[in-house]
Amino acid sequence: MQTIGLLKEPNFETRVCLLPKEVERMVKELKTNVVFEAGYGSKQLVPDETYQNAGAEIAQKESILKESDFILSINTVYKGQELKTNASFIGIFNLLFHRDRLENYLNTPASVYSLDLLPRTTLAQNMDVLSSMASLSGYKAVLKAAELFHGILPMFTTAAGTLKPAKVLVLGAGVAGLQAIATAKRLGAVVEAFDVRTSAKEEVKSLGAKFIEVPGYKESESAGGYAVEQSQEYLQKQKALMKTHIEAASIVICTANIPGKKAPVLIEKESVENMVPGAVIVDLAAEQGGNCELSQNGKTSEHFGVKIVGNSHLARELSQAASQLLSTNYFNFMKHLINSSKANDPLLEGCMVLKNGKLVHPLFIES
Amino acid sequence: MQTIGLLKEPNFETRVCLLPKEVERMVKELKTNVVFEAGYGSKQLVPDETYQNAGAEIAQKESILKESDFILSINTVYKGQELKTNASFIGIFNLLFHRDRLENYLNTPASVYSLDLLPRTTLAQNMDVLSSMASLSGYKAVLKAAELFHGILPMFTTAAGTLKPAKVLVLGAGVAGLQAIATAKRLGAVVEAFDVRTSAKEEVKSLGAKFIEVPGYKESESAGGYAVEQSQEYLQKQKALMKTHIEAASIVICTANIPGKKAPVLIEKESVENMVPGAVIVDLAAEQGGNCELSQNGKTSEHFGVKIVGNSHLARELSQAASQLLSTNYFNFMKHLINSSKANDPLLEGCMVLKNGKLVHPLFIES
Amino acid sequence: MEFIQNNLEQIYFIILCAFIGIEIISNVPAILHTPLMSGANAISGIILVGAIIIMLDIEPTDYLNLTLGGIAVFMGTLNVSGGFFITGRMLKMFNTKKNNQK
Amino acid sequence: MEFIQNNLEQIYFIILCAFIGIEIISNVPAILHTPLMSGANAISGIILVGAIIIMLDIEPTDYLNLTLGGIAVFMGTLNVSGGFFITGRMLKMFNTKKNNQK
Amino acid sequence: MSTLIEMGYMLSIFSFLGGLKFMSSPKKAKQGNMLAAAGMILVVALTFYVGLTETVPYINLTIIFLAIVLGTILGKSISNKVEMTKMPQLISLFNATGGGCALILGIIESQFDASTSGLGNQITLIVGLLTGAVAFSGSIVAERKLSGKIKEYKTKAAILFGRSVLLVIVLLPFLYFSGVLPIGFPAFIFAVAGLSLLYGVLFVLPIGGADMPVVISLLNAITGVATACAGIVYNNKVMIAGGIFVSAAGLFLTILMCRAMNRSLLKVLTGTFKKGNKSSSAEAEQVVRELSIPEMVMQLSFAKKVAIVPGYGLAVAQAQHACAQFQHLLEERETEVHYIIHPVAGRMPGHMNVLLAEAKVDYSNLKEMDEVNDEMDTYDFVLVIGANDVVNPMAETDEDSAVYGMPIIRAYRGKQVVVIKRSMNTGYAGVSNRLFEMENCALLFGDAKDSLQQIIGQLKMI
Amino acid sequence: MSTLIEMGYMLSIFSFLGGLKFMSSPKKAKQGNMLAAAGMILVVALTFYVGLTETVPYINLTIIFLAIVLGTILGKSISNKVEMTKMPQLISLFNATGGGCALILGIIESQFDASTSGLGNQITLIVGLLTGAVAFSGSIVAERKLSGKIKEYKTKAAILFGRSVLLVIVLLPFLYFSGVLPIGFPAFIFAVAGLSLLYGVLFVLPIGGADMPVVISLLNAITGVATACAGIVYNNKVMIAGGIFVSAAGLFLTILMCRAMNRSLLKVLTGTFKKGNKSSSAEAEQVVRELSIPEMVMQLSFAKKVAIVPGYGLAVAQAQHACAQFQHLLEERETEVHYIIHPVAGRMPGHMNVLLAEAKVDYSNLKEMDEVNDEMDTYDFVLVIGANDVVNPMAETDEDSAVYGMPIIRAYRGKQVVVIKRSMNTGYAGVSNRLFEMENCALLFGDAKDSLQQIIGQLKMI
Ligand SMILES: NC(=O)c1ccc[n+]([C@@H]2O[C@H](COP(=O)([O-])OP(=O)(O)OC[C@H]3O[C@@H](n4cnc5c(N)ncnc54)[C@H](OP(=O)(O)O)[C@@H]3O)[C@@H](O)[C@H]2O)c1
Ligand SMILES: NC(=O)c1ccc[n+]([C@@H]2O[C@H](COP(=O)([O-])OP(=O)(O)OC[C@H]3O[C@@H](n4cnc5c(N)ncnc54)[C@H](OP(=O)(O)O)[C@@H]3O)[C@@H](O)[C@H]2O)c1
Ligand SMILES: NC(=O)c1ccc[n+]([C@@H]2O[C@H](COP(=O)([O-])OP(=O)(O)OC[C@H]3O[C@@H](n4cnc5c(N)ncnc54)[C@H](O)[C@@H]3O)[C@@H](O)[C@H]2O)c1
Ligand SMILES: NC(=O)c1ccc[n+]([C@@H]2O[C@H](COP(=O)([O-])OP(=O)(O)OC[C@H]3O[C@@H](n4cnc5c(N)ncnc54)[C@H](O)[C@@H]3O)[C@@H](O)[C@H]2O)c1
Repeated sequence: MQTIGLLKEPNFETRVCLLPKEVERMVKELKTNVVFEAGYGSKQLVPDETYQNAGAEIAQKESILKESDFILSINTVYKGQELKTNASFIGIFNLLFHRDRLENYLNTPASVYSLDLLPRTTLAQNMDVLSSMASLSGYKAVLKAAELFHGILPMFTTAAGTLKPAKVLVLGAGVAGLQAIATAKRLGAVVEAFDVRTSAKEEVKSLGAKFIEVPGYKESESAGGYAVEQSQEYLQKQKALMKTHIEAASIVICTANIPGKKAPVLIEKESVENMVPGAVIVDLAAEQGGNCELSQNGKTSEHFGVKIVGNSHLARELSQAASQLLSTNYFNFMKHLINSSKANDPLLEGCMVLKNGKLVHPLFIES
Repeated sequence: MQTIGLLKEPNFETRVCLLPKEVERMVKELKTNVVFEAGYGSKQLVPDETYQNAGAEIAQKESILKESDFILSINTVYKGQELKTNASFIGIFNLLFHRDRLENYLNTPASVYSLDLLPRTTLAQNMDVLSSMASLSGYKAVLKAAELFHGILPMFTTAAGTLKPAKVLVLGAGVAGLQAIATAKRLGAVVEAFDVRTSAKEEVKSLGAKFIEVPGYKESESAGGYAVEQSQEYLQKQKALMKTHIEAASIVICTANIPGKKAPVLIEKESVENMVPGAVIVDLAAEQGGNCELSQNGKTSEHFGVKIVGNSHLARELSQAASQLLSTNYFNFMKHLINSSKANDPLLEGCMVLKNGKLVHPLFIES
Repeated sequence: MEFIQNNLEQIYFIILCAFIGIEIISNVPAILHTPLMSGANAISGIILVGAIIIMLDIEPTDYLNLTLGGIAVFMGTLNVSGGFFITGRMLKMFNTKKNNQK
Repeated sequence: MEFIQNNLEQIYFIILCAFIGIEIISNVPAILHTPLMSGANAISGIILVGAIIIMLDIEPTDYLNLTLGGIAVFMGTLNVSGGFFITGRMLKMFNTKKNNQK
Repeated sequence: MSTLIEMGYMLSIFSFLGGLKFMSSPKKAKQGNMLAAAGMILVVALTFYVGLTETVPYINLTIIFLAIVLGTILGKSISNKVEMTKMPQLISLFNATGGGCALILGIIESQFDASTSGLGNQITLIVGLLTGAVAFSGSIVAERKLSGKIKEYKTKAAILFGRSVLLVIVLLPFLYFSGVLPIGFPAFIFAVAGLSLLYGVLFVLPIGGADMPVVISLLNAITGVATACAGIVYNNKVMIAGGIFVSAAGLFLTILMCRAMNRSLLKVLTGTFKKGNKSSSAEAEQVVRELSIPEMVMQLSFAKKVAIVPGYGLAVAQAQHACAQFQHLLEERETEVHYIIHPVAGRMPGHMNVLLAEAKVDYSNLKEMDEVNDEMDTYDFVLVIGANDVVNPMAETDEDSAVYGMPIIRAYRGKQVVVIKRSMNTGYAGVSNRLFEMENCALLFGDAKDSLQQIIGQLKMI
Repeated sequence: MSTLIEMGYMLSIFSFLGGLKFMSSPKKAKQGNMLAAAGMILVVALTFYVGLTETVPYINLTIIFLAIVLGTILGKSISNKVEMTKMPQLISLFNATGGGCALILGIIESQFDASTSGLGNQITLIVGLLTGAVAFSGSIVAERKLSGKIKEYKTKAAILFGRSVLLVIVLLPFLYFSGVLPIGFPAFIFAVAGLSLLYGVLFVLPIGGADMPVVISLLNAITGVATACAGIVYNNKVMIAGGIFVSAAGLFLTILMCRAMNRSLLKVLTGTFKKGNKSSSAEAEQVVRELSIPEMVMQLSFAKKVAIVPGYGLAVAQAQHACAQFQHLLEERETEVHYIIHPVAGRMPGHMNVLLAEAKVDYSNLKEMDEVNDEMDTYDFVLVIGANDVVNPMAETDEDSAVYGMPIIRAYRGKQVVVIKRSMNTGYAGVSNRLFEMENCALLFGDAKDSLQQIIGQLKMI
């Protein structure tokens, strides 16, 4: 019988990666033991008893690390403690951008699966933590912007005059971007969106928003529909067009990303300075460097009266919803991991960074 | 030529009561002088020059008070300084609830118009600051709740399971309540609303929300459609029904008010304790005592995991939109005031509390 | 009885024509009511043929009847021509761009 | 020419009937296509009348033709009765509550 | 030879048929008119040709020819000059000429073969003459009424008198043919003609002016009967067919028109008006013009610029989607459509915005009241949907009104105004609305969503 | 006496007329059927009565009577027993009997007054016989095809052969009547009958099984011609009228049916199939069943429980409002409607939620995939709107498929499945969908919004 260990997340984390409902399924469906640190669900307002009722047992952090075959967390929580042989860490470690986090794991008996690297195949959809979190972030980004914006989003005709609808510009129409579009549309804003992928156009329109087209994109829909880097000339053209749209917008939601690469800079300092004071930029790509030149990861700053929120983890503010989705994602991944019989399962290979303390992932070995 | 004076608002205030656009209209259409304190529009990011370009002049606070015929502000800003004879203060002073604020004005040569007392006749609609602010508050209340809520409002079917739509309960379907309903509906929540006025039912339904009916209300649609106090028995019945609905809700927006009276208490402590942890209550009636027993005016508290926002001035957070509406309201009021020729204009009588330093408003004299 | 037997063909003809008359307009959209009325009115001017036929039979010296007949022909023609012209004018007004169906 | 002149009434009759036949179903909703086809099929069984008429004329000793005629009557009846019955059954299925128009 | 003529006749019968058929489809109506006209020309030409071959005196032919030419020219010029709004009058007038023609025909014919022809023929002749006379005088009265020259004259006495005349007309032939009446055939004919003319007047007089289109359609059908009778007398297939087509179609059309107005033919003829649940308030009854959906769509189809004024009723009916669909349909027909949003329309600030945003109405279609109020008269058609107080002109004119002083959308300045609401109930402010009584305004009663959906259905057909 | 019979005949002509008319209106169709049947009974009874009065030998009358009774009983029992889905076969079979009847009639008649009657009559006789024979054999083949007993047999040779036979049939009478052929009238008749029977077979053989309903309708019209010819021969007005009604209505119906299938009659008859822009990918062509909107609505109208599976196409077409309207219409007809939402339908999580919320679909109508996947077979009708990958059964069966392993909505388990999409293009995953080939699945090609609006239009009519 394999053991699954749940460790308390760092303080800044509001989510958990396994809720009692999925603990129960782990125990019942996957026939595993689940052990957890006391107070594991406290941020979610889930008392320990609920976890215990679901079939998990309380344990000390050290013993959890020592006895578990699988150690589940969202963030890196391992500091070099003793481990079981063949133990596996499963989390969303974002190691490509934080190579330093690898160090603690190198040369341990442990394997490390980082779910952000999961190939985005159809089969992996129900374990796809990036999609889950991105959608929540997209939703939250609009709410956050609406909260910070000192005007209102919908049009508003009253006896005291008419308030114009806010213009919302969404950069990058991936998972987060589409959700942002949908949410802003719901609130009655005038929404424009931009993306380099040509198929994005139809997707944007299917949500009733306007798509800004920049001619001359070179497509390459390999690697699961991700974007690829573009020519300098194209980027130039794009920027010029973008600039006018940015400066007309009251709210800009940035979600443009290129996996494993620095995020493209789409909003320059100058554009920000030309925006109307009081405008809001929410940059979900902040962790990857940000789509806005001025955005600071994890901080809300102000420049020329424009508020810039740099936050790639807005999903944390929806802790309950996020935990619910993560919990299902983790469960599905564990189910796949435990039941997988294939020798080289592409899903597992895609997200396994370390095998028994050795780097095995191509993206890490190459460079 | 009459002079209009604009005084800087206290620090907690984010709005202004006159924007440059209306300043210009004051000067051009009403042929008045406008003087203002330096930095008047700074919170709105409007520089002094803009005001000057609109035709206003900068002056010291003292001289403004001394020279103006009409002193416009949102909050009480007068501390007993010297005044022009027949000067008038115009503001939203909420004097019924803050009688103390009267003291500074008693026995001065000044008259005081408090716009919150404006009779809600058809003609007064474009000066109706309560309506303007209430609508913005209603909108903002939902955004605030959505921001604090750790789940999401719309239903959300994803590969990682389905998130249920949030249940939003709106108490009081007046101006603010209706706006809250509309906003929550837009965000995809399941919305229920309750009000004592029977005509509210149709209004609620016209926004696509569900109306909770409590039988046995005694109607009295005098005084411009305001609610009147109800029998004890009715309130009992209402509370029992409300309780079940409150406890099922994730978000409760409280807007129930009875003008000039303490707000009805609709959510008792017990109900709050039975709500799901993580739920949010936004109480817009907090200043009038609150619809929720536990709400504290001007504070966000937490009880049993339920966040309770007591804030009757959410419109302040939409400073730009709010200033725009207020500015028009004030302008329309001034236009009426200056042009009014009737001996006893019901509009002006309705909101004039002091005349040359003497109490004249029936509501204040009676009690 | 006998009358029916003799005029069977005529009766069939009339009934069938009436049936067609009804049938043909039973699905006319309400906005065409007025033009259709006008068109039908023009067709009813076919009485003109009767006037011509009778004119052919009148003695060239029977001035009274010649005059009457002339008036009848004139009136019939007015009905026919006016009816068709006005219907045409009415229908022309529907000529807004209406054929952009997808 | 002469043929036309002689059978003018007959020709009018046929043309008018054809016209009515077309006109009458020109607005049939598509879902009634099948039942209508079935109903029309039943009506075309009116050929049965012809079969009966011819049977009335056959010599009672002409067994061959009597048999043939009998078969014809039988077939015609089958067409008529089967057609009507099956149309009826088909139409009964539309009997879902459909009359709650406001 | 005569076979060729017979076939020509047949051809024109079918051209009438086809013409009528096409005329009942909006797309082909114009061709239909052409076709019917072509058939008419053919049959007239053929008849005239018969005259030419049959050695008829030239004077007759000349008269015929001149009358035809004159009639055509006059018909063309009249119908070119008349204003669009006067159409029904003109149709009525033309119908009168048809009826008059039948009347004269009857009179002439009665002199020719008074006694020679059989009883059947005589009866047919009388019916033709009678119907022609009724159509003639009735149509003229209808025309006068439509032009407002004669007012409604609806007394019990007139109605009773009319019915007695009808009775006499029906009895007269019985008396005559049974030999009771001691007069000659011509006298008898004149008596019938005179009485019929009288009856035509009495028949139309009591009917309300608004119902005249229905009456004209009916009179048209009556002319058809006259024509068919004449056809039987002359044993002329084209006339029979044409007459029967017109009378059957006309009668049915009359019924359809009544149905579209939600009234029964009988009620129209007896001049009874639907009372309905108007004005449940204690207010003095307002006189308003009620409109049927087809009439409204007909007017709408001529408009190039349309304003929609939405109000609380739109929200109550949840008709926003229907409204947007309606707008798109109009736009497809290249009509410009604006929504004019009143600041306090609905029951909360921004109420209309919420609704229209939900229906995805483009913000660029929305106009503010102040923006367009001075140019309201540029709108060919103003459709007020469930709004009341915000278009109440009393806010501008009546100092005592509860809404006095409120800025309003000047819908009343539109060339045509139609208000969709369910009843004569007042709006929020509880005051009656003078707009409804104005001359350019009509009411369409019904739930906003239902009404809009029906309008959409009709619009799609054009 | 005979006048009464004539009037009876007239009555039944009008009952046929009224019957057909009513049958084209959904509300009165049942009465229409009754009316026509009543007319039929009347005319048969009258004819029989004539026999009774005309001293016809009892044996003849007995045979007639027995044949009628037998036929009625058999007709009733067959039509009671047959399954609903076998209807078209049965109609075809009944039509065959009608044609057969005409054929026999022709043969008998040809012996009687072979030479006595004029040329006109003889030609009419031959046409009647010929059409009867074609209808007879053609209908039988059509029936066989529909039951799947005969496969499509569409070779150039068959078609050519068919056309030559037709040529011979047309030429034969010319040759015979010009006296070139050295055979007697009966022999000639038998030759025509034989060839016609052959032609009937060859005519229907090459036509696709899916087009059989159209062919049956056409054969039905042909029977009508046969009937009318017989009517002319016997100078019987009812037969003429009935035959002409049926042939005209049948022909027009055939055209309407083709139109509803978006094909021309000619293409149906020559067996050409619309190719369209299917399968632009390199995949092996899939064989799918295409459905017309009326057919779909017909099936839908029998369903008590309907599932709607929305997908990305619903969003692209922005068909959410139409979809909601469709749902409400079904619900008004007391049909239960569920939306089944796949977790990854659309292009972002919650995509379908956003759409359906916008259209105000009640949350209680939404079902999650897991909730209902095990009871998909309880749905009478599953309508897939613009979804593809999420209903692809290959995710369950085909290990090599790109979608393998993804949980899907088991739409394929529904009793009937219809997929609305524009083409045979694949969905996001780029894999072809086995569902489309399944027996219980049909495709409705077109934009989702357009299609839904048309469906709504049709649904409203029932
Ligand atoms: N916007 C705000 O902030 C606010 C707030 C409070 C009060 N008000 C007041 O509300 C009024 C708003 O004016 P308004 O013109 O929008 O509305 P209104 O004057 O209240 O009139 C609405 C009209 O809609 C009709 N109606 C109701 N339901 C309908 C349905 N289902 N279908 C068709 N018609 C329907 C009603 O007539 P029938 O019953 O005959 O159908 C009624 O006359 C103003 O007086 C304003 O002062 C506004
Ligand atoms: N939900 C998510 O979070 C998410 C994110 C990324 C990817 N995906 C993937 O997206 C797919 C979603 O599956 P799905 O079934 O919803 O969509 P789908 O498999 O992409 O199929 C959509 C179908 O809709 C049809 N369509 C497009 N426009 C249409 C229109 N206007 N009218 C009618 N039909 C139209 C298309 O066929 P025609 O072109 O022939 O009309 C297409 O086959 C899954 O493969 C999923 O993995 C989902
Ligand atoms: N196979 C699956 O089922 C599956 C699952 C999840 C996501 N996906 C697809 O993957 C794609 C991206 O997902 P994501 O949101 O996680 O990607 P992401 O977060 O990496 O990128 C977000 C968006 O930014 C865009 N972008 C990149 N460079 C840009 C630039 N210079 N300017 C503007 N936009 C730029 C990308 O095109 C992408 O749409 C989407 O198409 C999504 O549908 C597929
Ligand atoms: N005449 C006008 O044009 C005009 C202008 C503005 C407002 N109004 C009307 O005035 C009314 C109230 O406006 P408001 O929102 O400023 O009022 P408010 O803020 O005083 O009260 C808010 C709502 O609380 C409700 N309420 C009171 N006691 C309650 C209880 N015990 N339980 C539940 N609900 C209770 C009231 O009915 C009211 O709808 C509305 O109907 C509005 O339409 C009219």
